[in-house]
Amino acid sequence: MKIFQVALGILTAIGGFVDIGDLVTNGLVGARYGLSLAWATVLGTVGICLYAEMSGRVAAVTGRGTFDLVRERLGPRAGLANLIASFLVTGLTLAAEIGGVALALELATSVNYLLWVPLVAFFLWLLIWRVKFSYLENGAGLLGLALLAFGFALWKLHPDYGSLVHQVVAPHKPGTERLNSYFYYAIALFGAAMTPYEVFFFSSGGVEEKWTRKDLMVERANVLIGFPLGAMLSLSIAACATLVLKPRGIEVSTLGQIGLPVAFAAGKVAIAFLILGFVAATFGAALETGLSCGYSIAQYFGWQWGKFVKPREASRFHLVVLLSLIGAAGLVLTTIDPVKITEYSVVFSAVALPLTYFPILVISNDPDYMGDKKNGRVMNFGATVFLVIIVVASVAAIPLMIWTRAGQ
Amino acid sequence: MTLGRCRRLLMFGALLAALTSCVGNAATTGAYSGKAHLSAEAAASALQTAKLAVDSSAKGNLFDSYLEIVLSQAEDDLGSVQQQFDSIQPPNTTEADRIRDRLDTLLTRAASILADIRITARRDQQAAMIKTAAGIPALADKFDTFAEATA
Amino acid sequence: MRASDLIGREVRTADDESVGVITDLRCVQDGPVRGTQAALRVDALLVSRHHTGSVLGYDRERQQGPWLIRAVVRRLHRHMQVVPWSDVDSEGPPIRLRRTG
Amino acid sequence: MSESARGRVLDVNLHLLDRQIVDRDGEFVAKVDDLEFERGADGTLYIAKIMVGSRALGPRLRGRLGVWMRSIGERLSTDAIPTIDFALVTDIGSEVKVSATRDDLDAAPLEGWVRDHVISRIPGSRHAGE
Repeated sequence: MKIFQVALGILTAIGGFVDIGDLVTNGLVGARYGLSLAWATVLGTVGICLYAEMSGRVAAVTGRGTFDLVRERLGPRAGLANLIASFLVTGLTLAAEIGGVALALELATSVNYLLWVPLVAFFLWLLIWRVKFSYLENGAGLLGLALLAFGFALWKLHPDYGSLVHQVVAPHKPGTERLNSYFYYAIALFGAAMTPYEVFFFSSGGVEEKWTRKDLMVERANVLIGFPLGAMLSLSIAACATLVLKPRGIEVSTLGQIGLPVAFAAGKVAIAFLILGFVAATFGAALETGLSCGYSIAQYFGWQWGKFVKPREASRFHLVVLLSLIGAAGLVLTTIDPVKITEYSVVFSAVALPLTYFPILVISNDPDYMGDKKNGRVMNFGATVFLVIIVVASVAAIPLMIWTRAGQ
Repeated sequence: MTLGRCRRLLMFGALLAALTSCVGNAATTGAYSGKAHLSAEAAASALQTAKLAVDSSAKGNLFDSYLEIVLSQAEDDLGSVQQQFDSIQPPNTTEADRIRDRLDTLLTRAASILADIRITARRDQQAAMIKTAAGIPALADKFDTFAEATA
Repeated sequence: MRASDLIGREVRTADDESVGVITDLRCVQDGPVRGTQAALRVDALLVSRHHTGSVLGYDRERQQGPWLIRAVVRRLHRHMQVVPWSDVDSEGPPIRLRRTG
Repeated sequence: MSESARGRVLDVNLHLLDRQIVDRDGEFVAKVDDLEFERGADGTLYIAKIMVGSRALGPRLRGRLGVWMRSIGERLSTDAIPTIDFALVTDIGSEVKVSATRDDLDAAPLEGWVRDHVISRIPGSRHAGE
């Protein structure tokens, strides 16, 4: 039973790792830079492992969600500024995910994506309203495994693996590209791998599922095995784009283009899986971001939150979730291209990251809270190195955005 | 964060949007040629996308709905490239006029090919679609040559 | 009197020299019993030059990593003092102490 | 937090303010938005009440955002600021536990309003997820 639980958690973490941000950024960067930026995805994955391990441990030991603790450690004023920034980024990501589901459904049905948006938003709300937390999480994660179609396509392309690995381990900026754009996309990939909502969701999910100290092993296995395997999936998206799109000079601007290598190499069945994977991954992430909008506000103000109680027991939480879904769907319905929303949301994720990373790092060291489960020396060394990286990426992101005109 | 700071943040956001958008005037022939270069690359990308989709479909590897969406998005991409390029005011030099004429011709041909492919695809005339798409590599090469000349 | 009235309030000595601002109130649970427990009595004021980072807890006497953050916050709060409540002459604002600088 | 010879020692800002208040049944009530002191005969201050809600939080935010939050709170309710008697506190740890239930405390009138006027009107609000 324990093995089953661990396996399920790992599979969920793999399928749940990829969202619209990873799909778009990896496809776009792979088509333009090959695998020469894969190091940024690897770096972001190590970062999200550290970050999720800390916040999962904090959730299991204290039973408190991320924003509950952010306010305690930063005070109400900085905590509120933090809440506003994180909420806006999460809301933007929610809009991108809803748009992603709609775009994937458009590819499957050729019905315009804008017609899908209200339906998707309603269905999201219905699931959040009615379905048990663990079913939501596991269902979306498992279906998201259909994205393994990218791995299958990569295998069918019979690439020269040596040369791909060489591109990853000895990164080399393509000669025609400018260095500032190269680093701009490095930050985008980093932000796509290390999205703040993943951690709000992960830690709040730990509280929802009533983790205790005993669950720490399971939590660690989920993170330390599941996330790196999920990152392999991200890299296979970039590799497919590198092999098929880059030689043809295709600049990625749509979700359809990102799936073309799979069609080209692996055929109709793989494409069917791929579209299922697109829908599941973005829908799952939309559930997570929608809930995270509610979690963050409710936790800051101390309201009852969570799906472990009846909706009427957590009325303000459910109202925030409902309004966030309406707002995000509204943003997509303005016909702003969801792929563009995604490109900005991953960069703003990188900007907002230190705001929640820092308090979690402090709390996971707090002897009053954590007792013997506080960070060890090795953990703290790694976490401090990442604190510096995250701050540098955050500070550099917006100047680079202006300088490169968002990567042009 | 005070309200004043919120307002400043909004203004900053608007400024950011303005700074990262791309249309504008090209004051020199060099700048104009640079924009033409980017437009040519984007147009070649749209053509190659259509070609890749048609090739996949010809192998029986792609659903019709997926094909149609990719084709119409490629056509939209090309349309916006064309529209953006046309909206740039070229500097008053013969070199700039030459660049403009050349790229306009290429863009018009690309638009017509993509429209033909879309039409044949929607009519399920697969043979005609494949035949039209066979013209893409030659045209894409012309865009590439143009892009290299304006780099 | 609310906690928020005191926290952030300036503290000055009897001869009007600034000591800093109150960053925290130290309480001891030895008051009269309320409900099931003894009441918390304000025993001392933690006074520092500024407020930044105090609530992170690194300025208190305890081992808390990581080293980098601890070093920065300790440096910010290197002038922190614990002023016993019995030293307070008037509550102001600003709070006036009985002692001189 | 530590023990001294005289009793447990804790710092208000570090250990008490902004912590989650949890009721007898484990439901979340509110945050410790502020504390009210009571003055003993000799001028000593004792913690008497926990203050909750946006009108208690507003003044702690300072600046215009604080004023804004406070005035929203004042629009929504003209009653006294909700408080919880500190005598009800049974434990102070990563959360502040109180011996009453959320409904008895009536510390969050807005929660009740949203429940009665919005959430309860949507079918299925009385069922936990299935």
